[in-house]
Amino acid sequence: MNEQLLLGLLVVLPFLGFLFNGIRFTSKNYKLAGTVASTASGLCFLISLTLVAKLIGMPEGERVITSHFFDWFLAGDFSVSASFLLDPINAVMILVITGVGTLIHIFSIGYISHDERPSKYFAYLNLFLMNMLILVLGDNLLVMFVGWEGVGLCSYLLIGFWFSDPEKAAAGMKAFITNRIGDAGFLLGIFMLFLSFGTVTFSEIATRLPETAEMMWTGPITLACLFLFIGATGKSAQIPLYVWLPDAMAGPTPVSALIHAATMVTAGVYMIVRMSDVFVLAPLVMNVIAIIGALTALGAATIGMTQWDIKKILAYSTVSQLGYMFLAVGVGAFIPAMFHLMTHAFFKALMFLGSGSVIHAMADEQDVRKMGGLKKYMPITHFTFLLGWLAIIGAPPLAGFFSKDEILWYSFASPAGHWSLWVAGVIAAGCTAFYMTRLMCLTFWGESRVPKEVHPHESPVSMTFPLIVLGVLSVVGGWIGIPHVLGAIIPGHPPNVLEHWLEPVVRMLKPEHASAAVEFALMGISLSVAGISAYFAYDFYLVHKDRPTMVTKKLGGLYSLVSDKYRIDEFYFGRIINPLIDLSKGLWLYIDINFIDKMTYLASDMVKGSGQFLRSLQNGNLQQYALYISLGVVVTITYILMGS
Amino acid sequence: MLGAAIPFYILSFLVLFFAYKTITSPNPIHCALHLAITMINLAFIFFGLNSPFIGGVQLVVYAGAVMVLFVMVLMLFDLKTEVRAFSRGLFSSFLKVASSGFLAGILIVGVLMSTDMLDVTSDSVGVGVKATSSTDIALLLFNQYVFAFEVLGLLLLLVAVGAVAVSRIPGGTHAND
Amino acid sequence: MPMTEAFLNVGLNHYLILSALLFTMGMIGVLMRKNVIVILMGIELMLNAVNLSFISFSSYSGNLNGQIMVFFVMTIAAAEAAVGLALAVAIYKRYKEINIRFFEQLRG
Amino acid sequence: MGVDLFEITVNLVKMIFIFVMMVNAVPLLVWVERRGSAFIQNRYGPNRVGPLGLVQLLADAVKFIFKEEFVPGKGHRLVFYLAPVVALIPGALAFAAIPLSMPIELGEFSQIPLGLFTIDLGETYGPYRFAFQGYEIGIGIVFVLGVSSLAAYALLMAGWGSANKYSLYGALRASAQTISYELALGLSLVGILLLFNTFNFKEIVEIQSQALTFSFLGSQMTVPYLPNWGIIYQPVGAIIFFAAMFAETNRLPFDLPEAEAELVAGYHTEYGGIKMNMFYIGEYGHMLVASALMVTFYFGGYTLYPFFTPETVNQFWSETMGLTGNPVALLSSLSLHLVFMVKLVIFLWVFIHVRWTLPRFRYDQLMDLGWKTMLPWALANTILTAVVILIMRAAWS
Amino acid sequence: MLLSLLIFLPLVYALIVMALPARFSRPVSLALSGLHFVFSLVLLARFDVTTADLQFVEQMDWVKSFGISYFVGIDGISLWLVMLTTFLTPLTILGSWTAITDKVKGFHVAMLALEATMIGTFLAMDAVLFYVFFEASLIPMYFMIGIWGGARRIYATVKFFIYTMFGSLFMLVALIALMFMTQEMLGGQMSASILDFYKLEIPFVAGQFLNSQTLLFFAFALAFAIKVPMFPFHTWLPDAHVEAPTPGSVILAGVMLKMGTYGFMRLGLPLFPEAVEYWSWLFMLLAVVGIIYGALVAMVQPDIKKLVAYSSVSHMGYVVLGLFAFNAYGLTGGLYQMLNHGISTGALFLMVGMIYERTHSREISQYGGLAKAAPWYTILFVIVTMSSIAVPMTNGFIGEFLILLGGFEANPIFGAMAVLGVVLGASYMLWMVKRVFFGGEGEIVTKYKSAGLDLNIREAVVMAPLIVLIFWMGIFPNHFLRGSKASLEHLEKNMRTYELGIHNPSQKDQSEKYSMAEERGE
Repeated sequence: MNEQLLLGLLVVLPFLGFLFNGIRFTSKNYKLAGTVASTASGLCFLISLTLVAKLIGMPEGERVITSHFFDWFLAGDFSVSASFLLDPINAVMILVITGVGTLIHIFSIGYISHDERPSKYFAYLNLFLMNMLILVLGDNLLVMFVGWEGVGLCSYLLIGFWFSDPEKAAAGMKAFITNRIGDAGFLLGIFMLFLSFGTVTFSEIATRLPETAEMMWTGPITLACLFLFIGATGKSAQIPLYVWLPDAMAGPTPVSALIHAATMVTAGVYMIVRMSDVFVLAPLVMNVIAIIGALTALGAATIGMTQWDIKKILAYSTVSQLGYMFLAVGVGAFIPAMFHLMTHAFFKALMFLGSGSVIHAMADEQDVRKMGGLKKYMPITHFTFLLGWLAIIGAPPLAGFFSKDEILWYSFASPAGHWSLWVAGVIAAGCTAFYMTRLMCLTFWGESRVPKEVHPHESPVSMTFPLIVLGVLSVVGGWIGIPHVLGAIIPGHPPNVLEHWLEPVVRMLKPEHASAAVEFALMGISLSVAGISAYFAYDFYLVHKDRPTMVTKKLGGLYSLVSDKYRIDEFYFGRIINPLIDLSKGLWLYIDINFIDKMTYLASDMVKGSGQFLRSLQNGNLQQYALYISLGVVVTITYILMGS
Repeated sequence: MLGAAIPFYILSFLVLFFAYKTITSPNPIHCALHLAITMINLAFIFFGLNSPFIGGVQLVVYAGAVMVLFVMVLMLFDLKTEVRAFSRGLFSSFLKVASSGFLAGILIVGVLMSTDMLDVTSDSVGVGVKATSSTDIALLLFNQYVFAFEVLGLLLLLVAVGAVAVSRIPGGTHAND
Repeated sequence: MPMTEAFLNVGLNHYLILSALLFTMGMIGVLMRKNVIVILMGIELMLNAVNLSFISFSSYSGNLNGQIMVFFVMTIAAAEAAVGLALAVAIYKRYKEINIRFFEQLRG
Repeated sequence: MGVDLFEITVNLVKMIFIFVMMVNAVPLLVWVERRGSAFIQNRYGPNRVGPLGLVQLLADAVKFIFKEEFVPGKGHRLVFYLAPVVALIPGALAFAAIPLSMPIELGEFSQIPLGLFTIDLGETYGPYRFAFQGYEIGIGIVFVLGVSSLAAYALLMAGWGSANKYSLYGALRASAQTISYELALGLSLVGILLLFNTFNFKEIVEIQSQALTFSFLGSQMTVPYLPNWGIIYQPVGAIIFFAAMFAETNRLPFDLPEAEAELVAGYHTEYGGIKMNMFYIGEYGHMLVASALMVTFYFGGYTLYPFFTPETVNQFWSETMGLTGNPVALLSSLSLHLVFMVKLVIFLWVFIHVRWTLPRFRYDQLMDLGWKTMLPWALANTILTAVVILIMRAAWS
Repeated sequence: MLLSLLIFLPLVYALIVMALPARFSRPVSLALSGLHFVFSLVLLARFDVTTADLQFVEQMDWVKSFGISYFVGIDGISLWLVMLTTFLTPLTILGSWTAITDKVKGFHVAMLALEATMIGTFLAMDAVLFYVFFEASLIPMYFMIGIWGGARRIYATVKFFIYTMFGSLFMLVALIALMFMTQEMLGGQMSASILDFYKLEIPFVAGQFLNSQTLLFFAFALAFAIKVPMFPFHTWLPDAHVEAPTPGSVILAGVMLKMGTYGFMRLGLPLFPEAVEYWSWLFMLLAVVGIIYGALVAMVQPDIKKLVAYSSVSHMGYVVLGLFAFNAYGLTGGLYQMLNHGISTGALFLMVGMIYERTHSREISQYGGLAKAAPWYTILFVIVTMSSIAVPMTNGFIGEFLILLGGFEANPIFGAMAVLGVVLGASYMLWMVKRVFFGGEGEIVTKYKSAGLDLNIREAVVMAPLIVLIFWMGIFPNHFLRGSKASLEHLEKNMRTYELGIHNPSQKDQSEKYSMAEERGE
């Protein structure tokens, strides 16, 4: 089949699914809706596989499929075409998106079965899929931006899916607006790039890059990258715009898994990787990205340690992991970033789905303090969750181990890296191990704290099947990117397939003097840190249960600060949003009503006043009129006599 | 010379005196009567200016009709002698008198100054005492000024209708018609 | 004796000055009096003063147009008096007085 | 006034004479009226004082003069007193403007022959031309109309000055009536003015002193045995004029202002004595004026073609009687004056006769008659006259 | 004849409606205005997109001694505005089917007369004719607000009228001044033709306010700025919108505001190039202030309609920003945003009107949870909201993107500040959506829920074309942009020496025209 049709179908199929479910959105036939949506998604996955297979079949270095659909819009010399581009970078992405997406679609069938409007839900999911594919497939920044905003829109719709709850609706709104801030940055980035390069198409930017880079002061590029990065912070929940993601957990859990863990939030990473050629020309921005990534990883991880809501913990974990990815791109490790993106998609989707399964079983209870001992009620969930746990804390040889370790290594060794970044990463990894173990202990292990009226049960097959698939992927997903040092010592010398795949298209900053010994040492340190903190968590929450409170008391203010999420939300509300609203009210009351309108009234009053004055002349007193006439006559005659 | 001067001065004096009385008499009826006398005297001045037709018309129209109307209306109103005949306001009164006086002064000065500019003979030429003068007036009126004359006729008709309409307000004498 | 001659030789100027004085009197009447009807009389006085000038000009320049003008003025004066008195009657019916200030009530 | 003392004296005397004549006509007229009314009503009338009661009038005059002077309490003294005086003026002025006979054309003379003896004047006077009237005014008609329109003042002043509602009503009625009928009066005269083409009484009379002459489609028609009187051309105008004159004089059937049944005596109510008498004089003066105007406009004035015209009378005195010079002028004039007086007396009698034979109008009938009957008729008459004259004269030129 | 028919046929329709009994007013005026839209499609089909010249020109003397003529023509700038007018009118008439129950006949007559004057404004190529139509359009709108408006309608309508009139008078003065200038240029014969105005070289001194070009420019700019409305002159708009009946709001926001920006494009920019260049910072500043200010104030409005009205201030700020950026992007975006705003804000007003018709309330605080009671309504509303906040694939995005790009190129600072408006725009619209549609049931929703708050068929029919256009214009903007491309490029490239030629497309080859087939397919 021809590629254009396939690429088109990638978008059209979810759109058809969306239309089908969207038009009958009031239907409660979740099975039909789910089947259609999952079929669309599954077909997409198959198409993606076909396309990737085609890509593999191409000679190395020329692996690119482009497809031009129509000219989108032209104005002056600005022209954008609606066209897609498939190359190794987004090949990974579309596989992840359609693959994980399909699994989540299937999972959702069971999950959403009790809801009022399952059709609507699946419609949104398909719409999201479509937009996500547009995002990753777009061959220029604007098409990408279409998907970029489109996924934001879907995220808004899905977070606010249970809109009757004002908080959930507010969470959706918050997500959209926060994303909008990022999008504004993204737009500015596009402008800067367009004004610098005269085009917004990736390939043309790449071709013009060398000349432009030589000719020009890199200021605009730096600025452009900075703006693009702002866009990325919005979409990918980095400091300072991460605040929407924890709130986004208000949406259905599969949505959290798909959008807020596996796919959408990684769009920022994808974008930076896609633009890596440009970004490497702006080392300053790279440093900023790395620092922001490290801070985010660390900060979110610490918050994660103090949360009690199962989804919130996972959400902060997601933020933290995204921080890792940004740390990676910040130090120029684009391929590890993509690698981590992929593995993270697997295990985080798994954990979210697992938590969804738990929540489903617990009748929508999300507080881990009311769980515990679920292991015996839901063994499959527990087992798959366990795999996810191991993967995320970086237990070898699961997926997370390879990707995370490679990031840490690059952050230490890359020319853009620094040891402090590595330290932050390691501490974050420790925290990750701690809160994830804590989550396992509180949820699945130990004695049950489940309320009497709740009867936890294992989820149906449609839900456990994706869990199992993802569990397997969490285990094996990392094996396509085994680092060279490890590959060298492992039997069979598995190659770093991913790096090999991406290398022709991604320019990575290689460590200048890589030393295997150092790398092993660092790996050991991070592993042991993770292991120790995992043990601590186990000790705290299963063995000595009084210790957490003790530690909490000791930490005091620091603890409450962290458990209050560093009071960032409060800061935003108290210092930015509320003053803005007050300002707006002030503007309305004082500028609009009391100033501009008053000015117009003043003008009219002046007219009125002069009218009043003239009216007092014209007071109906005829004799006064006669006096005016006589005065006029006198003056006129005098003037004439004087003049003659 | 003297024969022309004496009647003029007598009539002038009468005119001015009764004009003065007209504007100062506190009783409106007296005002009206004084005005009537002024008019009659003026009519005689007109006769003296060889304009007997206009003089007669002055008698018929002004003295005989308009002033009778005034007097009638005044008598209908049964007005008493006014306590305050003049409008209030010291400053405006001053202005009024001053402007009037100034105007009179200017007019007189203007008249005296412009004596030489007027293309008139020093003596009354006399358009004609003869009855032909009224014929001449008629010819002028019905030839050169016929349009104005017709318009005036129309105006009078309108005024007649208007005056009746204005005075027939509700509560008037014909309210029950 | 230029002075006496000026007085004895009654000419156009004398009539004009008489007219000016008469006009002024009428004007003072219009300006100062309260009573509407007296004000109307003042107007009549002014009109008469104007008539007098017309007549004297007409007479001294041998031009009949002045008399025609006077004729028109008289007609209009009659009309004006009729309307003015009708208004005065209306005002009187309403207020039992014909102060000029009541004409303020005529404004819309 | 005149070029020398003689002329001035004569003119002044003439004016006074005419005024006195008018004043003295009043007692006579009153007597006639009383006797006439008595005759009509089949009774005697005044018959005790003097022959035929003629001296009654003198007695009345004495009584009037010696009656108590009386001013109503709230009356306006000045106005009250002025009113009767003013009442005299219009009549007197108007009557004085009407030619009572043809002018007396005197040649140069230095002595006055008085039959038996002659007054030698010592210097030569003349020539003079004395109009047989108080004064001669070129546009007599306008003047008379103007002056007689002033009559309303007297009524108003009397009515208002009396501070009596009957008086006021009477005065208002009178002045309204006067003004209303003045329109018809003036309009009815337009026909005459159009016909005779002049404002001048003398010229009007002179035209009327010929045979009936008119042009019709270009040809001049003369009817030798008919006088060229206005009544022949303007019968409708004459009737309207006469009726309007009745109204102007406030006599029956138009005496609403003094309708004794309704208003006591109208504006006379508060008057008595000599003041009342002055009103009478004014009223009869008006009658005189009305009759004189009637005679002048419609009945040939002081001429009576074909018997008494200036030519025939002159001829009679100079040729038949053989006189020459000034006496001819004097006697011709006086004889024509007699003609005038006869005509005048006839009309005065008509006035009196009407008064005692017709009933009074109601006020609305009066107004209807004035505005809805006489005015349209007068208007129609005017228009018709104008059209006819236009047609006739158009053929001329 | 085509353009004259386009202008004056609505008046004929109005006469027809006037002649028929009131019960026929609605269907007849709907049918006739629909017919008129079809008729305007004929114009579109015959329009030649390849040239920037005026087409379908008609010219005849009106007041010869002053050089005033009846001169109409169309080019790429006015094309879409005319189409927008003819498109919105039948929709508004259908939309007001049940909203207007009082004086139905008069309303439809006013509506059709309004259509005529608006089309006339966009087509007039004679300055005096333009002014006449520009002002005449106030009259039906004045009645529309004054008769069928809300409680404070008299205040609002007077404010609206006086504000606009005030500005226009300055324009009139400037216009007369220009006419005198043409007299000098053409050697005695005055001309009010805009084409002759273009040929004028009006003296300009940089840095001074008191020179003829600057003064004339500001006189025109004041008139248009009030009409748009730009920031300090905007306060009539919320009042007018709040008090206007739904169809009045739709037409006011949808078309009438564009008269101001159209005026800038037709007269303001090409006539006074130096002044525009010199003073563009001021207008961009005001535009940016308007964008942000409008958005901020919209955020705190308690009344939905007022919110939408303030959002209009913000959106029209974008248009002005685009125009004064004066590059191809800005101009294209400005023109496009005019259409977008017409459609999306028009749709918003229609929808607000629909719910108001049911609940008689526009207080945001009384709503809540409407999404459950009126799901279809909610969906359409959210789609329109997305268009309004410029989500890609809706029309709003194309316009705003181009404007921001143009603005950014012309002045990065203002461009960047204007981008802030994108965020604020999303904030106020979504906050409103959240408060009205989501959350718990508001009192008014509970009260009227049983009566059925969702759309009926008629309203769905009204909204359908708008929704279709929102996506059509968002996904295939070239179908629309190519109609005005030549004109806009001509305007941008020849700013200093802007002139318009005239040519009659009927002599041209048929294939070069804007054919319907092309529009559908491409």
